Amino acid sequence: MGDRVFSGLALLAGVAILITLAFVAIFLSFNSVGAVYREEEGLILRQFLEYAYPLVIGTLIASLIALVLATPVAVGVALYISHFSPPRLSKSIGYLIDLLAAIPSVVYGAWGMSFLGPALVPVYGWLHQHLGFIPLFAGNPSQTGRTIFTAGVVLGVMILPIITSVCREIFIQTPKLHEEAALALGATRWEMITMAVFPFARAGIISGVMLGLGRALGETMAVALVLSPGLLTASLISSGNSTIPAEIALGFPEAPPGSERQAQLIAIGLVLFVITLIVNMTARWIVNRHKDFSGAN
Amino acid sequence: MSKSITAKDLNVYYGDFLAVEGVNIEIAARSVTAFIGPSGCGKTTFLRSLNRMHEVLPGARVEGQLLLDDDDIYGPGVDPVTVRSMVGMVFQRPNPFPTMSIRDNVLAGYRLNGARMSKSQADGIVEGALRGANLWNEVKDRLDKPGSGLSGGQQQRLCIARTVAVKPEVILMDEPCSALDPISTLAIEDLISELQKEYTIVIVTHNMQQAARVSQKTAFFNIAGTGKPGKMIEYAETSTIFNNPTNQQTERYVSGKFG
Amino acid sequence: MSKSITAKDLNVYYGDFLAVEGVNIEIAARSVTAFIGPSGCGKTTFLRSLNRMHEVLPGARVEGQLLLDDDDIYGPGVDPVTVRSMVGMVFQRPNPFPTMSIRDNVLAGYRLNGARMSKSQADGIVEGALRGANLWNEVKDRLDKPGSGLSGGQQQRLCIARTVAVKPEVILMDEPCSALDPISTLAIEDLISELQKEYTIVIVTHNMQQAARVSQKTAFFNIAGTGKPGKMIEYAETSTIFNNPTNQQTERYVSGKFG
Amino acid sequence: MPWWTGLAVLAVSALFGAALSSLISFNFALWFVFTAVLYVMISYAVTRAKVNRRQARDKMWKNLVYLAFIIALLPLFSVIWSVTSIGIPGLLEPGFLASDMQGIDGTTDQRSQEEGAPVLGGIRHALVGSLLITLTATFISVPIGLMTSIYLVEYARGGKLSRAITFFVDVMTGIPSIVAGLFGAAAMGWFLGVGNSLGLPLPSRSTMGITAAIALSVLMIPVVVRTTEEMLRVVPNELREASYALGVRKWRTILKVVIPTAISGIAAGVTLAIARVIGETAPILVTAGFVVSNNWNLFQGWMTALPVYIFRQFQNPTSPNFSDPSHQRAWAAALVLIIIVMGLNLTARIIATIFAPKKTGR
Amino acid sequence: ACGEANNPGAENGDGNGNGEANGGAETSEVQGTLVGGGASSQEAAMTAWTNGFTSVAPEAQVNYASVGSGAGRDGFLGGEYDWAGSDSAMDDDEWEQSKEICGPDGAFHIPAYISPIAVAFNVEGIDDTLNLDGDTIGSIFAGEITTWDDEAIAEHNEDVDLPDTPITVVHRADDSGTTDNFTEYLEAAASTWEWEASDAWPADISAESAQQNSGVVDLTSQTNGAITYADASQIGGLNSVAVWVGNDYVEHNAEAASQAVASSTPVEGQASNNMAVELDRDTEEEGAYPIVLAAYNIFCNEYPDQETADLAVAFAEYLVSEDGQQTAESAAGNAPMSEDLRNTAMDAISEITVAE
Ligand SMILES: Nc1ncnc2c1ncn2[C@@H]1O[C@H](COP(=O)(O)OP(=O)(O)OP(=O)(O)O)[C@@H](O)[C@H]1O
Ligand SMILES: Nc1ncnc2c1ncn2[C@@H]1O[C@H](COP(=O)(O)OP(=O)(O)OP(=O)(O)O)[C@@H](O)[C@H]1O
Ligand SMILES: [Mg+2]
Ligand SMILES: [Mg+2]
Ligand SMILES: O=P([O-])([O-])[O-]
Repeated sequence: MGDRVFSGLALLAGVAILITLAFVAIFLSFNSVGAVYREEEGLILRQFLEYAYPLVIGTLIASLIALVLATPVAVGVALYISHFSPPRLSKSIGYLIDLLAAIPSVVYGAWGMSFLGPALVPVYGWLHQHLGFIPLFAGNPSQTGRTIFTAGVVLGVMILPIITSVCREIFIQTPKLHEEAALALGATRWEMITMAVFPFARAGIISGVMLGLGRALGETMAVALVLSPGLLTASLISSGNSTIPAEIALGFPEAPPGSERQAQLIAIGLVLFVITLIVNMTARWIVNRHKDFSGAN
Repeated sequence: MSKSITAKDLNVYYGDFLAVEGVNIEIAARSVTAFIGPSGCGKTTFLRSLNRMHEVLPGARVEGQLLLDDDDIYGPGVDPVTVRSMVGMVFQRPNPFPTMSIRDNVLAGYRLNGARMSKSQADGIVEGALRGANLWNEVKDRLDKPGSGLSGGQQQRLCIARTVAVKPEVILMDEPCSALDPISTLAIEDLISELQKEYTIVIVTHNMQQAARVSQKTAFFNIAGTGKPGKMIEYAETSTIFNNPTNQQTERYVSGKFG
Repeated sequence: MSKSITAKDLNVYYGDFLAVEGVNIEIAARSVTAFIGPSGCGKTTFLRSLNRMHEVLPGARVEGQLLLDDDDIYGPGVDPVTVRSMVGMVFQRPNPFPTMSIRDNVLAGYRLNGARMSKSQADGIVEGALRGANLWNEVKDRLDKPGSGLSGGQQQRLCIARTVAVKPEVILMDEPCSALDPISTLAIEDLISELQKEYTIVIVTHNMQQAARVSQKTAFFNIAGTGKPGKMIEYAETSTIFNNPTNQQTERYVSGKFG
Repeated sequence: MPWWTGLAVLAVSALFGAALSSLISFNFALWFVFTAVLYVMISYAVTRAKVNRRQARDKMWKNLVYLAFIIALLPLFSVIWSVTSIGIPGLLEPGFLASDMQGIDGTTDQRSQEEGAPVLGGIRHALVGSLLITLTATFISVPIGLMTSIYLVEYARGGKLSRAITFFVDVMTGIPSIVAGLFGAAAMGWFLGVGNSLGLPLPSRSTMGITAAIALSVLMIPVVVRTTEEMLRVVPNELREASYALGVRKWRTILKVVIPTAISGIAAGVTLAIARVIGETAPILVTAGFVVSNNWNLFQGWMTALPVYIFRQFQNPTSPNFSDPSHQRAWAAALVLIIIVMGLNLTARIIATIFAPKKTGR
Repeated sequence: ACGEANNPGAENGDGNGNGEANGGAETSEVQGTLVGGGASSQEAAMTAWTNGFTSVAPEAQVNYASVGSGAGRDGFLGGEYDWAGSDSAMDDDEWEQSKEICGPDGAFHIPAYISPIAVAFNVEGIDDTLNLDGDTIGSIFAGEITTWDDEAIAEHNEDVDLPDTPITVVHRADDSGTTDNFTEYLEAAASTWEWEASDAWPADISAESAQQNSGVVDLTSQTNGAITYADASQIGGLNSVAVWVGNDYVEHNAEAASQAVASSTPVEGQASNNMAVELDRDTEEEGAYPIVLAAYNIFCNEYPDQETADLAVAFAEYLVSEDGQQTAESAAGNAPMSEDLRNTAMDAISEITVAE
């Protein structure tokens, strides 16, 4: 009886999520019709795509910068806490890093805008001067630091504690048995980590990274505050580019009710949805490929 | 190859708790030494201090001297990694790497040396080690399957194969056969006699017959009560320990034996 | 209390892999039955099918009939939980609950089911069970410490105490002593003889002396080769199996015995 | 190698780092970067020469791990510094926590900035709003999220439904917060419309605390599911089996064995989820509105949350030309918000240490 | 930091004293809560209004969420808000839609918040106003003039020593009524400006941007060589441009701004009491400052119940009252409505009724 109720509740919770999501999808699709269809002109898909693709790329660039910067640091920090720090201190150190997660995005936005951006201006100048031949550092170096790279760094700082926290929990769970097996074979600490800890934590690391990526893709306020949105450009050091959530947040308040602009903004919300979908599918696929060898046996 | 082990006044601690006290022992190279004694007397603890695995646990530490031939492995500047690659270990519970295939499990330690090897060389090592551990026939068709899919006994034999594959100088075994059936046990015991020709072997066992069968010398450990430290009571030729022990505690313990 | 067990044409599968085939066995109430056989022959698998623990693994299933007295425990509408509370189990590897103290581990069978009891009642159960498992003296001063701080042998005895504490009708033991020293083993064996007066006991063991000492009847399992299903080869009085087996395989296996 | 090798290498790296950085133009950031890079490289080279390649690699990775940790601390200290340096004076203004913004307008702030009068106004209403909304969102999301991950880990055996749930939970993590807000408002509006047309005694307007809580739940649930799922999965099967073997029902096993074993991870996940939403601005603004006075009722009237308060004070200062008081209030409110999340975090940790598996022995 | 609340207007909470602070003005009996939302441009003024209103009507409370003009109108049309604040007037479709909630006459606009938009800059070495004409402003914002010592600028400022600092254009990152009004001016007055007026800055001009007026002003203040446009009340210490109108350079000022609204063409075709206007950007009138923003407050002509109607009337009347306009001016620095405009507004408000 208890079992029935409990498993029923568990199932219900899962289904509730599906239903909510279905409603979100319906809400998004229903309200974005205006972006791709106009009564006079019929389908205007092309026009919409021209509007959407720079935003898609901008979103991906920002998230990619964030991931590339945050993942190695986060895994390093998690390892530091789980395997390198003095055991007595590891809890407090973990807490210190969690503080980063405690900082709301508005504050990150304010920090990125008033501190980080200006601090990066000379760096951009330097990069442009010495590496300007690489398209990434071409263009006019920003005088305000409000670039997609700054946004990426802020996002990186924001997702760092998320990835760290997930990785740390998993690293700590690595069975002592396996760690000792590696050590007893004469492995150094690092070799033990590659032999026992990483394989065990693989799925967890990917999971944490995806969680961070989800956050980075969907982060609104911080990006809106630190970026000078503009045209799509390959340059990371000049103003330009924009991300989907920032575009929505910046555009929605003034979008007239029922207008094409409003529909357009909701439609790119839907596009972001699809991007997350694809990103996550890829992650699942990577995790599942090695299911047989999962650490939880 | 193969080295002797000498412990001088070795105390082993878990934080403040003294688990094993004042062990003095000399283990000859190319011999098999058995540790026996009741549960909790510190056999595992002492064994783990022989290849510095003990210090892996937080707060765990060792006092005294432990010489491998003439080098104090606890001396200043000695790298535990070097110690452990010379002193291999098989654990009480089988612990194959769950994310590796059977083949990779066997090669795990060997690969650490970074030596490049051809596939056929690797195959040779894998087959040799698995045959030695009497596991080859059971797993030869599924070398690429995960090691965790094996039964307990099979897993333990896999772990033995893995340790042997590295060819250390000393092999420590903590109740390596406690999860094995007699046939596998026999094979392992044969393997031990085989290895003995080249390596120094220390084995913890609860099976006194096993101790009698495989070892030349036996150390008996005992503990006076909970919270008290374990001590080495007697260390002598195996036949002496079992047939003619000097110490009364040893006498009482071995005469409680079965069969 | 205490029930007999009858298996009729029992096949046990892991997904598509038939691990144990066609077992027919009758185990009398208030008796000790030993399962012996080489590693990987399916002793653990079959044992786990006796209290429907087998089906906990994904894809695992059982065909055939298994009667507890006269009730088919695999019959439609039978609740595996009821089965398991009647048929207790001690595992090959000690697995105390890491979140619980020693005391709570012993009481787990009650506590986890939400049973209410007075402190003195609980104390009684804890002491009784721990004494029975020969662990009381070692842990009586640290009942509130976590169970995972004990040595391997101590942990296993804790698990036995935990199972015994809920007073099931049948107790299944999967190599319960493989991590125990002889003194503890002796205590457990005594306990088994004690429990036998009231309970039906099935024990998997690699130690044939142990089988001979504790069991009235013995079942010998064997396996023809990797990938083949394990089968019950012979089932008879323990003395018959060890001294005068009918089957040649059994003969070969038990004569390879030691000591 | 002698014990002082590390120090020597550090000194050498710092020296050369200083030299190199002054080649470009000396500043501390550059110096730090050069020193770190040199330290990692030189100690690798030294260990490799004196000991062996494997130890050198071990050393290098160890240094990199330490470096990662230091790098992670930099933005932390930087952010904390910017928040506290302005926030603490704001927090120390008398009545900051006890008052709301009722009666504060541009002239009040002008007086503060020009005449040095104390900065009036506070965050009581926002504090109340944030706590109510976030707690409600937590009460909605944690059971749903936890139960879902229990379904996924303990009950579903890789069926279609479970795969669909996992997949869509992943998708859900990517909903931008503003979209969640719009959805929350639309959904509540629809629900109230239907309810009112059926004659149910429901409020007529959807802008209220509970709507914000629902919108936040949309953001929170996937975080809870993903983290707790991961934590439940690493609970060893041995423990579940031990419990089943004692005749314990599955749901009790889950509640009493699996969850307690995973509790520290779950607590961390929930904290993460709370931290994720307690700082949200956009979805709360469109669902709960923005007021200057206190409101305890989640089901009636508007509410302000701390991030909304911070954002408005920051972006639209109460007095556009005398924005210092507003900025001070904003940073002080940010500081309060951080302290709250830290407090939650600490609570989660205490819970975790009380119930966590005792990790002694092998 | 804990302890007593420090709010100056704490009396509203406990409902004791009233309008004293207001110099004994009449108090109103209306009660209840009026909610509205929309344009952020009038947020500072609205804060002052909602506070001031409590001293006029102690039993009443007014909430305003500055969610943006579009979202404000959306909420108003969806029945979520009792009134909306908006930088631009409803189009005819929206007005038709407003009949659903506002009865047959729909909703009407009151331009209660009027403010000039300043063209503000931060250039080291220029400490005073600069003179510019529409064409030059257009070229600067289009990115065609890139340094401050450009001839086109020098032409208008013969006695200023212009540095060769590069020009950084800073515009609003968010869609905004301010942008809409500014680009309307450029479209009308600058031949060099080839884009249509819109809430969003033209996507193909690459420049710096920030959110809200405070954002662009802060960014401009931090960046040497930056120029931006922002609500004149919010530019703080920045210098601003005097714009060539007719035959002289005109600095932004309050009177000129409200005059611009009063003298512009009313929008036809909506409710009879509608006050939405079409601002005259290319005016040649002497002393007029053409870059003006008027934020409307949109009310219903018909409210469903007496209480809301009374509240709406009382609040709207307070907004346009002399007292209300002054309160806003002192708190937000905007331009008060002219006398005429206020009277027209009072008449319009008096037409608010209650549905049968
Ligand atoms: N990690 C640990 N922390 C603290 N005490 C421990 C730890 N591991 C073991 N002990 C204690 O140290 C003592 C010796 O334990 P050890 O495991 O060495 O015994 P053993 O002789 O190997 O027993 P067994 O035969 O059961 O394996 C025991 O009292 C045990 O409780
Ligand atoms: N979870 C599993 N999935 C698939 N096959 C399994 C699983 N567990 C065991 N097997 C296989 O089933 C067969 C029987 O295994 P079982 O563990 O029952 O052997 P056993 O007789 O208990 O061996 P041991 O004495 O080593 O414990 C073996 O071939 C084993 O590889
Ligand atoms: Mg041991
Ligand atoms: Mg078995
Ligand atoms: O009033 P705005 O903030 O949209 O310019």
